[in-house]
Amino acid sequence: MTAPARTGGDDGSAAPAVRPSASVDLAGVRLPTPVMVASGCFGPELGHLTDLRKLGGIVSRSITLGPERGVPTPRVAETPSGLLTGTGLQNDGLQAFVERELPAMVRTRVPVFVSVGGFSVEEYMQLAIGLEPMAEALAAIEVNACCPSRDRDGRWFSETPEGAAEVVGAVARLTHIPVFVKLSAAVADVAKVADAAVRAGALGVTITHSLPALSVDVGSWQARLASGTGGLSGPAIRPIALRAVREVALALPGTPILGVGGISTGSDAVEFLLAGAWAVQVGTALFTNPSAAVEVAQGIMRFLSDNGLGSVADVRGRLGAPPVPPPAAADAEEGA
Amino acid sequence: MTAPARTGGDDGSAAPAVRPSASVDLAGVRLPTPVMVASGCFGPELGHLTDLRKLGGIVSRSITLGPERGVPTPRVAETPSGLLTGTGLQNDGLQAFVERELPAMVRTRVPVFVSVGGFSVEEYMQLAIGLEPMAEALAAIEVNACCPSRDRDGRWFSETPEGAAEVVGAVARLTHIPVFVKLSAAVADVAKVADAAVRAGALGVTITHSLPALSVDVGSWQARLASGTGGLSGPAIRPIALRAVREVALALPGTPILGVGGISTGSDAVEFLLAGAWAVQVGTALFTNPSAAVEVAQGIMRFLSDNGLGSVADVRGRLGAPPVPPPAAADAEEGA
Amino acid sequence: MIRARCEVLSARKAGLFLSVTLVAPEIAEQARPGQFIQVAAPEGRQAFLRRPFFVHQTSRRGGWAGTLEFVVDPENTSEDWLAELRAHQFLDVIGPLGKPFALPRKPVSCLLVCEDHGSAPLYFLAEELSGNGHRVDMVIGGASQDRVFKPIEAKRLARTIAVVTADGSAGEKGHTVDVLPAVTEKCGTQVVYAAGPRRLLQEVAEFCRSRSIPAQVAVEERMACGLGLCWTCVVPVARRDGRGYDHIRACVDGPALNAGRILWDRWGARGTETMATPPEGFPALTGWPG
Amino acid sequence: MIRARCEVLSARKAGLFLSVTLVAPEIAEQARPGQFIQVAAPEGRQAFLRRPFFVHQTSRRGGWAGTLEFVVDPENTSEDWLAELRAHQFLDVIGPLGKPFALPRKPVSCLLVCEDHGSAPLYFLAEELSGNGHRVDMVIGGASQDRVFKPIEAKRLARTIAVVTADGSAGEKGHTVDVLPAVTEKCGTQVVYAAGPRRLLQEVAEFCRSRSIPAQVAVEERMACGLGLCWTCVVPVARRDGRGYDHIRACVDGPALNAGRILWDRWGARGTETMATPPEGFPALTGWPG
Ligand SMILES: Cc1cc2nc3c(=O)[nH]c(=O)nc-3n(C[C@H](O)[C@H](O)[C@H](O)COP(=O)(O)OP(=O)(O)OC[C@H]3O[C@@H](n4cnc5c(N)ncnc54)[C@H](O)[C@@H]3O)c2cc1C
Ligand SMILES: Cc1cc2nc3c(=O)[nH]c(=O)nc-3n(C[C@H](O)[C@H](O)[C@H](O)COP(=O)(O)OP(=O)(O)OC[C@H]3O[C@@H](n4cnc5c(N)ncnc54)[C@H](O)[C@@H]3O)c2cc1C
Ligand SMILES: Cc1cc2nc3c(=O)[nH]c(=O)nc-3n(C[C@H](O)[C@H](O)[C@H](O)COP(=O)(O)O)c2cc1C
Ligand SMILES: Cc1cc2nc3c(=O)[nH]c(=O)nc-3n(C[C@H](O)[C@H](O)[C@H](O)COP(=O)(O)O)c2cc1C
Ligand code: FES
Ligand code: FES
Repeated sequence: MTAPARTGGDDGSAAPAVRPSASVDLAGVRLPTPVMVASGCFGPELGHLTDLRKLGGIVSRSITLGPERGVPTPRVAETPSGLLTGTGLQNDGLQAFVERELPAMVRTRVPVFVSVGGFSVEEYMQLAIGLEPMAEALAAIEVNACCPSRDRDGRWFSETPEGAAEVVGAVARLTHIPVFVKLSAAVADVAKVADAAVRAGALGVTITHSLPALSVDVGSWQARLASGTGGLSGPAIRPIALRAVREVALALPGTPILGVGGISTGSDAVEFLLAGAWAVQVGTALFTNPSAAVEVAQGIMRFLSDNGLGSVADVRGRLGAPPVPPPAAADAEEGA
Repeated sequence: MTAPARTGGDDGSAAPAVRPSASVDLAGVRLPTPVMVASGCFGPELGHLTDLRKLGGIVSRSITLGPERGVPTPRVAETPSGLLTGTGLQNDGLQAFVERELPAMVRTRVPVFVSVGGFSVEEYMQLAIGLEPMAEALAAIEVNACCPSRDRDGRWFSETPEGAAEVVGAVARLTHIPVFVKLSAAVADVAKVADAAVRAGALGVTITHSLPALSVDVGSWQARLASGTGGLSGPAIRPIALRAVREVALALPGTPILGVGGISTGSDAVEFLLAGAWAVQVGTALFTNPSAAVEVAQGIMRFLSDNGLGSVADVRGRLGAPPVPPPAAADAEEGA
Repeated sequence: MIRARCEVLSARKAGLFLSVTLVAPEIAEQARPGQFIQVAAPEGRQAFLRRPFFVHQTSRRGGWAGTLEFVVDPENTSEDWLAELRAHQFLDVIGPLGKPFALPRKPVSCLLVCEDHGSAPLYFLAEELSGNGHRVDMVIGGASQDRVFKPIEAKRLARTIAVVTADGSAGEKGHTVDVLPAVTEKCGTQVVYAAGPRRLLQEVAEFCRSRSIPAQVAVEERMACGLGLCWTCVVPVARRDGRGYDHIRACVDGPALNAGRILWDRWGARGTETMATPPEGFPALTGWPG
Repeated sequence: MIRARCEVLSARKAGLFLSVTLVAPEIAEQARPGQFIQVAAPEGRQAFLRRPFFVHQTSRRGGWAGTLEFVVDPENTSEDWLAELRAHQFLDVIGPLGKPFALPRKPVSCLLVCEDHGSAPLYFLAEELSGNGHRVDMVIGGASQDRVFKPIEAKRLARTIAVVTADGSAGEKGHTVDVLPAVTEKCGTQVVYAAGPRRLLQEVAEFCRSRSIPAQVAVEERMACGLGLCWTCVVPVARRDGRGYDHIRACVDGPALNAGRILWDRWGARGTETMATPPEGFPALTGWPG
């Protein structure tokens, strides 16, 4: 067990000489702050209520090759501390995205990850090829492996190591853009899936997608969502997401992990960093607090300076490591 | 799509002639009401605050072969709409259970399921043998397959179809007592695991155990539970549990399913019945409302009579089937 | 679109409804009829989403300057805190949101049809329309007298009003749409605006289509954000070229929509996957007077 | 053990604390010093567990008959509803719960040591002990004057009281245990009761062990149910035969425990798995006067 790294000079003083650095280096992909907007939760409308330039990055909603109209409504239901949604991947397809949605994202000047989704490996390949001309504008591709596979009876690629490896490999082989993979915590052994995805070419791992869930309206005997099953997000899933991040971090110490699931405060985010995330994404929280992502980043910075730490990397994965001891104690320890 | 069964005579009248029946037949195991107390959540103390004779059944906490002292505290943390616990299977072992705990349960005169847990297949076998003399007193054994397996690197038996089949088979081969298996929704394909358990001899399936989860205290950099990871229960996990029940119900239509996870009202329970549960269990809700199990049963009965149904079996799995039409409409339909 | 911490100036009963006045100068300044606000739930609630409410009234001048009023239907919510709103508490509010009703540019005879809390945006609209010199008539429905929102105020705002209740406890007994043929005839209605339950909107839309009267409706759909981010609040509308349809967002592209563009039978229909797509050549009214 | 819907008769500030009086005749009738109640959270909160509070006082006679008082430390909770309790609201309460302090049967000199909300059960105990003819002295600690609960009332209940604050804003400046040698000497203390933070309880236990004074402490551990169902609230105590230890439930087997039985270093210690088990032959005080 190593003591947490300290800044502020060799004398072991806990007070940092400089403001902690907000930027994060994800094995080459630099984020200005450790807090991105999660896939499916960004729209340029957010710019009316928060300063988009203060975001650590933006993940687009998942883009498919052709347009998807999505499922009928109701597309949303509330569950205890959770949000159940099923939109059916509504989007206008790759071409429309590149022409009409991407420019506004790029204009924010923060790193843009394009999330891609498909129903077959072939589609992921086409998406990789189609995005290649945009390489300059993109920080990364986030392969949304939580999509129903036509060849797997509609089961998600991300459910098995093989499925995840297949779609990640398909994209990674065809692009020069760094590839992240978006996985689901709703598997028995998420570290195994993550490991397979990394071996197939993923630079980093985003966990977790919303979790498969169901809510029923006992008045009508119907599922509350038109899609039947939906994805559960929000504070309810935070402890599940956190545990998944921890599992992956322990198994893949060198792999950048983007933690996501129910984060709405700086303290929530620090839980993920301590568990091993390199940075975090905020989704559902933006729906009630449009400046959540910016506030989460501020909260992380406050945590760093309160603890005399120089950067997010000094917290990463240090669950169980004691906080920086006060200077006197530290000196005593060093003397021993 | 068949219309929901109706009672009250051949004339299609929706008003039931008789009070709906509360009892449930789980392929031979009869429960007086469809609401049991979940494993780990019963104590005779409950009898001070609710009428134990009105319970549909009691599942004991998971009993191990020898005594387990469990983990240190903190053993509990609150998360948004969830309860995170890690007790480390504390119990005094099979012999002490039979001598000191079981008698009070049996005295309630409601069906008693003994939950058994172990760290190796051998231990499950010993437990089955040890319980055989009590066969008269027990309605069923609930094999808690969500236990860390020594031979599987500490991973739960319930994580794979093979693991679940192994422990269920070990018990089922050695006992005449009906065997249920307690599974976790925290797998990619719970229906597959359930199917394997049923093939190995389980009469029915209980879903879900609490879900593996983590919560971190950012003040101390420690996990909130001494056990590190814990089990998440309570309302937060209800939509996840419900979806798991639905998956198993669709895959195994003839298998009794006990739905559990975040149920605290009659309406919550009806969601599970509609999704395919044959009966339900209530755990965490008892901690705040000790009469929750009895009230949930009353709520189910009210639902049945409001809908003119004769028994729980008339709701089971009928998600999406329209409610009983009003008499006039029913007549018109029958005329067509 | 502004986010503000707003004091509740008053919360008064109006029939079964609760009429809430906020101190919200910037939002009030911008709000147009048909727009809504998103009200945050108190901290720590299991149901954590904001709740959308139509702007009912704004005061930009006089003693109430800088205030904004919205109307809560306590029977339509299971959240206690909404029904228990009280003066002097503070609410976290975002608004104004969404597309307001389009106003006719030349003077026309407008009929406003509402039920329940649908009155909220339409009274605001009535004020605006009369102020602009349009003739305004109103049809106000509800299950019973106490679910008819402030009929006295309606009388002040409109040339004529017709009240319809399901149980006959106020005005005529029957369905709201039943009176439309007579009222539109009598008032020489040229455009219709409607707000209220989806059933009412659809009935109004069908009536207007049959009479070729342009209509706008304020749609409601379950919203996770109300801001345009989540794409949960979609309504199926015919493409302007008449070929196929799109899912557009009630919170950004609506609430006020041209009634003729909405594919009512497809909206929220289960099992629509099996319906023929796209439904070509639906009969839309594309014109809007003025 | 009763569950009741209880009206809050009053909720008054006492220093930083909130003193809450409930109308709870049946619970008040049964409650003994050291027992606690479980107060339900309002519906729909994300943090849905009940909160445990020691019974501070009960009135079985007179104008306040049938009431029960408990004390909330608002600095110890992140739940607003606790700090905002008000007269006339209703609370869902279960109680009395747990094992009360054992009382000496023959007259002895008792010292009661508390900090923070630990005063709540000990004032109740003081009343009971004095009523039974025991000598009662008290040591009351806290971070500062406003965290010393009702010292005036303590004066009424005890022969002598010593107040100790960390910042010296009331009574002596220092640690609560610092005064124990002098006080026990002066008062001829024969038994000690303590309630408050775990650190205090451990320090008192160690002091008493060193002086061979029997001590009981009211332990607190995080509780999911408070009813004996969940086994989350355990405390490691030495077996009575001195061989090994057990995890017993603070909510059923406590809160009042023989201080000598508790394995303080093991209680809540992380990584205890690697400690030698069981720790044989620990020095326990098994006797209890009377
Ligand atoms: C644009 C818009 C404007 C609205 N304006 C008003 C208004 O001025 N006054 C008013 O009383 N209500 C208005 N509503 C509806 C109001 O927001 C909901 O009734 C309120 O959110 C109740 O929420 P709940 O979760 O407590 O209801 P629940 O207890 O969850 O449900 C109660 C009922 O409300 C409906 N409902 C719940 N949430 C929504 C939602 N997000 N969208 C649509 N229907 C919902 C449900 O279908 C159900 O019938 C408006 C809704 C929208 C979309
Ligand atoms: C038997 C017993 C009697 C108690 N009597 C009183 C009393 O008379 N007056 C009073 O003010 N408080 C009392 N407490 C503590 C009180 O119940 C908690 O402070 C209160 O529940 C705060 O809960 P919270 O979740 O809002 O706190 P949080 O905001 O979650 O935590 C705030 C602090 O409270 C502590 N805490 C939270 N929950 C518990 C718990 N269940 N058990 C122990 N510590 C906890 C945490 O360690 C933390 O330091 C008692 C606790 C127990 C176990
Ligand atoms: C409305 C909505 C839409 C989403 N769309 C996508 C998507 O298109 N692709 C994706 O990978 N994740 C999508 N997600 C999942 C989120 O990116 C995120 O993983 C999940 O919601 C958990 O984080 P949260 O609790 O912060 O929202 C969506 C979530 C929501 C709520
Ligand atoms: C304190 C506690 C102890 C539990 N102990 C056991 C156990 O011993 N064996 C078991 O199979 N499940 C155990 N469970 C899981 C519950 O039986 C149940 O599956 C889970 O809590 C979900 O249901 P709920 O949300 O109604 O509590 C325990 C749950 C809790 C909260
Ligand atoms: S409610 Fe989120 S986009 Fe409309
Ligand atoms: S708190 Fe549940 S057993 Fe003590």
